[in-house]
Amino acid sequence: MSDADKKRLLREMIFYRRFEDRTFEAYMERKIGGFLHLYSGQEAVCTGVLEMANVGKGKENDYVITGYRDHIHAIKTGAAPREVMAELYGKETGSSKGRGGSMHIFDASQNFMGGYALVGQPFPLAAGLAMGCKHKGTNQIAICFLGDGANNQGTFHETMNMAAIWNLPVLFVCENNGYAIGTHIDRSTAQPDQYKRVDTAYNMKSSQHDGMDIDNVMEAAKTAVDYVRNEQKPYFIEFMTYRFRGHSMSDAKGYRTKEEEAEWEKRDPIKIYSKKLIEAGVIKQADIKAWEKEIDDEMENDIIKFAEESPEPKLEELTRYVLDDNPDPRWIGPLQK
Amino acid sequence: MSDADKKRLLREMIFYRRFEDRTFEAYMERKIGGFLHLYSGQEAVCTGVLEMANVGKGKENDYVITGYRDHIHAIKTGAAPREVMAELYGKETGSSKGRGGSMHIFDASQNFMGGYALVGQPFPLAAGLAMGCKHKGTNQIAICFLGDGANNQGTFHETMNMAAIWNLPVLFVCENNGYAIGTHIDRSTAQPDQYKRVDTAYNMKSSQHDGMDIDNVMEAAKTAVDYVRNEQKPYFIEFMTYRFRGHSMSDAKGYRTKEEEAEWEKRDPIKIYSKKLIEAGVIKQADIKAWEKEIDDEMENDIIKFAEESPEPKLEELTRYVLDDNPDPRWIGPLQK
Amino acid sequence: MAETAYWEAIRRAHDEEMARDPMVIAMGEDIGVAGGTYKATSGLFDKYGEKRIIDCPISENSYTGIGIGASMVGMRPVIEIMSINFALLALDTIVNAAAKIRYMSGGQIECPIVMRTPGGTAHQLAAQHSARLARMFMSTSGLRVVTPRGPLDAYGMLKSAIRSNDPVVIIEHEQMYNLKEDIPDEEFFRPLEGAEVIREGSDITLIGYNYSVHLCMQAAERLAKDGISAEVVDLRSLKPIDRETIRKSVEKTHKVVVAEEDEAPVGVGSEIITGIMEDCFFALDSQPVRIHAADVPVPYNAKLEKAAIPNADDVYQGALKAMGKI
Amino acid sequence: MAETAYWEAIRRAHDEEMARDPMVIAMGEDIGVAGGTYKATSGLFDKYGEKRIIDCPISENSYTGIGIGASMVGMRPVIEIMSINFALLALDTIVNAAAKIRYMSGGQIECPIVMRTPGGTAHQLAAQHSARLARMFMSTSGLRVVTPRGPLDAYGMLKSAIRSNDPVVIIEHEQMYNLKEDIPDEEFFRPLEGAEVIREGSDITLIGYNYSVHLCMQAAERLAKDGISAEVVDLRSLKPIDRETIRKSVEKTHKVVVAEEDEAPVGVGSEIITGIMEDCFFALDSQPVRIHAADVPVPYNAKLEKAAIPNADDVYQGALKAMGKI
Ligand SMILES: Cc1ncc(C[n+]2csc(CCOP(=O)(O)OP(=O)(O)O)c2C)c(N)n1
Ligand SMILES: Cc1ncc(C[n+]2csc(CCOP(=O)(O)OP(=O)(O)O)c2C)c(N)n1
Ligand SMILES: [Mg+2]
Ligand SMILES: [Mg+2]
Repeated sequence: MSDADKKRLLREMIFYRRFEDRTFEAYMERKIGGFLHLYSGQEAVCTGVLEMANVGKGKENDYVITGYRDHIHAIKTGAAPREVMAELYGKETGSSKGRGGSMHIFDASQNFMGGYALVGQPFPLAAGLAMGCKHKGTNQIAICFLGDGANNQGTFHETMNMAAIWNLPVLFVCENNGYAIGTHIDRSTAQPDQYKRVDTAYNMKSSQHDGMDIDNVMEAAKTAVDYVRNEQKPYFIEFMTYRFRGHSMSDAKGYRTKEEEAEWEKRDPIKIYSKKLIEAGVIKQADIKAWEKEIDDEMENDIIKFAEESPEPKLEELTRYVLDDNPDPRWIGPLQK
Repeated sequence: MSDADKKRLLREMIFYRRFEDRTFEAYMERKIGGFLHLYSGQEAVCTGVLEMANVGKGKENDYVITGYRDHIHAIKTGAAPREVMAELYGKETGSSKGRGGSMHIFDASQNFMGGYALVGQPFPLAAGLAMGCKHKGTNQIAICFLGDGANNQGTFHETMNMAAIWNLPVLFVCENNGYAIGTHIDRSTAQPDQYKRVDTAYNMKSSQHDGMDIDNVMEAAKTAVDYVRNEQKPYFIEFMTYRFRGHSMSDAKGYRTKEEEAEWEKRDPIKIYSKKLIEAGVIKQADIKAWEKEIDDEMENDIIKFAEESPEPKLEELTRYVLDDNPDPRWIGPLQK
Repeated sequence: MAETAYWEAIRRAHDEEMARDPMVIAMGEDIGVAGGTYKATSGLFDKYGEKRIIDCPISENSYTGIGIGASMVGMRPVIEIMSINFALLALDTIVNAAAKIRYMSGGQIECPIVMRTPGGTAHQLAAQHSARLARMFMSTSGLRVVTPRGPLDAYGMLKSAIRSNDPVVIIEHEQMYNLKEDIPDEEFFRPLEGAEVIREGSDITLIGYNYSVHLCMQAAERLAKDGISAEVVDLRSLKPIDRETIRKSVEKTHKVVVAEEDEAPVGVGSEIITGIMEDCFFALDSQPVRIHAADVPVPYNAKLEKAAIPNADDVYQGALKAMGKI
Repeated sequence: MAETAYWEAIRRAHDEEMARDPMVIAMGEDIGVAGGTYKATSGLFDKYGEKRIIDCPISENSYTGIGIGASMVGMRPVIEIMSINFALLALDTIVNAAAKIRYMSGGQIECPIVMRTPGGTAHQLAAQHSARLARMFMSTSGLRVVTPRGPLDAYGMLKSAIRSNDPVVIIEHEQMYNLKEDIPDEEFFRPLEGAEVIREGSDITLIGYNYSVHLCMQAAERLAKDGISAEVVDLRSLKPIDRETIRKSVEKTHKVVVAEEDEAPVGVGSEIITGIMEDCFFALDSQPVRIHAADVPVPYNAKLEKAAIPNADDVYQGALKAMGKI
């Protein structure tokens, strides 16, 4: 990987952190409503995995799908940050035209197939996207990011089984941050090592990796992505990570200790990667400072400004998008008398 | 095991086979309606497993629950055959007062907690029964018989996980007859060895055994039952077996070969056990003949007669048993004005 | 024109659409090698292969979800759920995913999926195999719900459903798969919207859907013998409901009976009657009558079952009541 | 008497019943260590331990099923489903098991289980977190469905539900957990059946349930200023529905508005209006009015959301319409 790419990756992660922090502020100012789940701490997983996949190329992208903690996955796949922010602001210019909000970012132009609020719901949808790719023979794959808690849903089991017997090209990325809201994985899950839930049980390839060091993530993800694309089979990859903030805005985090948090913060993916790049002489501390400034500027003068100034959806369009806008009258009634 | 017990067991299996054959005849005569799923071929599993558990002792029994193929499980647990037959005839004297029919045999007096038609639904119910036993500290366990196909339901996964983390005293008995209706297990299931779906995935004890030789079944079941009762933990036991008839009455069995059927019929559990007992000098061929005669007599003159002659439910009682018959007026309204 | 059974009509629609469009696939339990519980896909496994006629494990929630996912990238899966009783297991993905994805994505992504399932009582199938449940689907925004009453609609509506870009739930009926009707040999479509007056009359309107429309027809014939001219309306689509056709009929007859096979509370009957209240309250000159099942889980015993489920005589009696004759 | 918040009332009911009867347990996601999303079980984990306040994995279908199984052997589990949106995942076990086991077993086995879940829109939670869905439960034979409107009922009905031998679904509301009311210090029960006239009036009847009853009260106050005397009926129980109380009120006022927060087709409103047609058709002297949500998945944008969901003004306008004032 070129130095330029390394720099870009670090800058991306810094941007993502700032993006989430800024949404937090906007939430506090009541510019954003609903539930807001931030990704801070887990950046290396999404950034590293998608770096190894086809993203940012529009309709040629691999298909990406995830849960409600979806802003960064959308952006890394190719969604414009300003449109994601506008979505959080509920604006007509938002990625989902203000209809979806934080938990439901969609960008069909980049094959970002959405964030979903029902835990476990994306598993089968992802397998279905993969079935579509395979059927059409496009060589695209589907990538599904979900948390450790989601693996306790029945859809996990049902989907792993079908993905395996039907050889669907889908990569399941488990972001194991140790908690489902306030419940620690050891209290909810008989097999805490998530990758061990799929190997024997479904004869599916799987592996577990550190998710805080992006180099590590990329190396593991490359193997997995290539396997899925070339073998046309599913793969389940688990990354050990941590969310630095609460589950969502109202979370007091009473279920975890300050010590545990401090321990993980030492492993902040941005810190780890910054240190590496500085030590390797790829960047200087001053570069980071400069980026932070640039990012702040972009955030306020482009992203937030766009979100603030964009129009809201029109009230007359309340019932639009429920069904097909322009159905073919031959098959959609009314019945001819 | 005493010779008397061995004889009893063989006679039981012969009785079960005849019972199912007789229901088939009654179905053809339109005395029985709805769906009818027969157990012929799998007798050694239910008979052997429950022989090792507490059954036939009324409210002290272990709790037993299963799917729609439930007549024999009910009888072996302790239900009166004539009441099971009366249920199939839809009579008020039936085990479920004619409300349930073939797929829903219940006998609360024997802790037979029902047959269920929704594939996979009994998994969590069984774990709940076990939770009740554990909570009350009665030393009873719950035993759940289900087919191989049921293991593809989400409830399988969810329940295995909870049974394992909560250490519930439940024995899951998988009757692997290779088919879910007309679909062979290899076409539906990524891991055909069912016991391998739970060991690593849920850290649960599990094992696989021949299900046609009742001695074999009993030996394996004893270990499993004792483990569940003594360790107060779940166990998943798989028996390889075969159903000799179609899935239900309308099944033409076009999905399997005559050769396969012939191969398995050689391993008929009744033949195997008869042969063993004859060879060991425990019984003579003539004993079997005599039993068959006795059983036929009992079947016609007691069981079928009872079913035929019993009254039907009263029409006025159509809406009985929907809710509690005698609710306490303090908490069930109507609201005092 | 050829006499065609309901199941054959469905099979033909699958076959033609699959031959035409490689994106059309079928998924469900036992639909392939075994040919489908009601033969709706028989023979198609051999013709289209296991990649397009997909036998599914017993995993209703997720194979429906997989179908939905595939539909999001342009495939057109037709999912068979063997019985509507099992559809509850897939309700989350139908209601929370298929029905909402277009809206939540601001119109970017559509789910052109078809879910077919028989809903209704048959003969002594008991409480867990006798659900009707149309109400659970028709109350969900973002879905279309239709109930073909015979081979003509079974064929023509399935073809339309496959081509429609909306998620469509087709509710069939275990007691109708062998029903026969002449249908044209040439390809045709039947629209997914619009109720149909299938018998004209002037004294009273009988409204049904799915199997209950046949009860209405039988009742109408009997009423004719009494000199009462009944108009019969087949709703055909439960979502959206064609209130206009109902209104016109009620404004003509001034009396109405709605027949549903389901338990009454919060059902099709209540929606139709309330719609009439809203649209033409003053046109009615007698109390609207709702015919429905008893509010009990369906019993196994044949007599109890019969007492629990409405039949043509119940509709007939209801009509007499609305006519003030009893 | 002490001023008590809705969530505190639920917590108190849990606490008292658990102290009294060792068979009472609570199960749900995050209800133990974390104290419950709406604090309904806060503090109880420390008091009763992890065997009785059971934190569940994200497996709605099966932990509800486990609770049902436990209830079959005499335990009295109170299941919290964090949001009614997630309850669809558990609908099979609720509708096909809990509701039917008593019947299918001929009365031998009962399922004294309580399922609590908030149903309703809050603030911009969008399509997958704004379901109301009361209709899906109340149309099932064998269930009881209640909607406590405030702390008094929240406490008293939960206690009754725990003691009842039937499966009871309690539908709460995200916007009501902080609602306060004085409730007696002594133990009391509120029955699971019966609607309640919570405001007497003579000109028009406003009928609501769950959150919509508060909209009716606000509308009634505004109507009072216009000189219109509105009676407000809280349904309280959606299954069974107390048709008698409704009939009496309608026979007094001759006009009716039913307010539901849900989308209309096949909802509570349609059932109530149809019941009125059946029970006292001729008592009405104007068209019954149904106030309901727009038939759309709930949008995220605040203005669209507001437009989609009915408010007190909508009920007020509906009443004016029923009164012939607009
Ligand atoms: C079906 C369903 N059940 C419960 C919830 C409530 N809920 C939202 S997020 C969450 C925890 C998910 O944990 P995990 O999958 O580990 O993801 P993380 O939040 O840690 O990224 C829960 C229980 C939900 N949204 N959907
Ligand atoms: C939820 C659900 N899905 C589908 C069915 C239809 N069905 C009834 S039995 C059966 C096959 C079950 O196979 P298995 O679990 O192996 O049991 P077996 O019949 O072989 O004893 C199916 C698919 C059902 N009853 N319930
Ligand atoms: Mg997590
Ligand atoms: Mg089987």
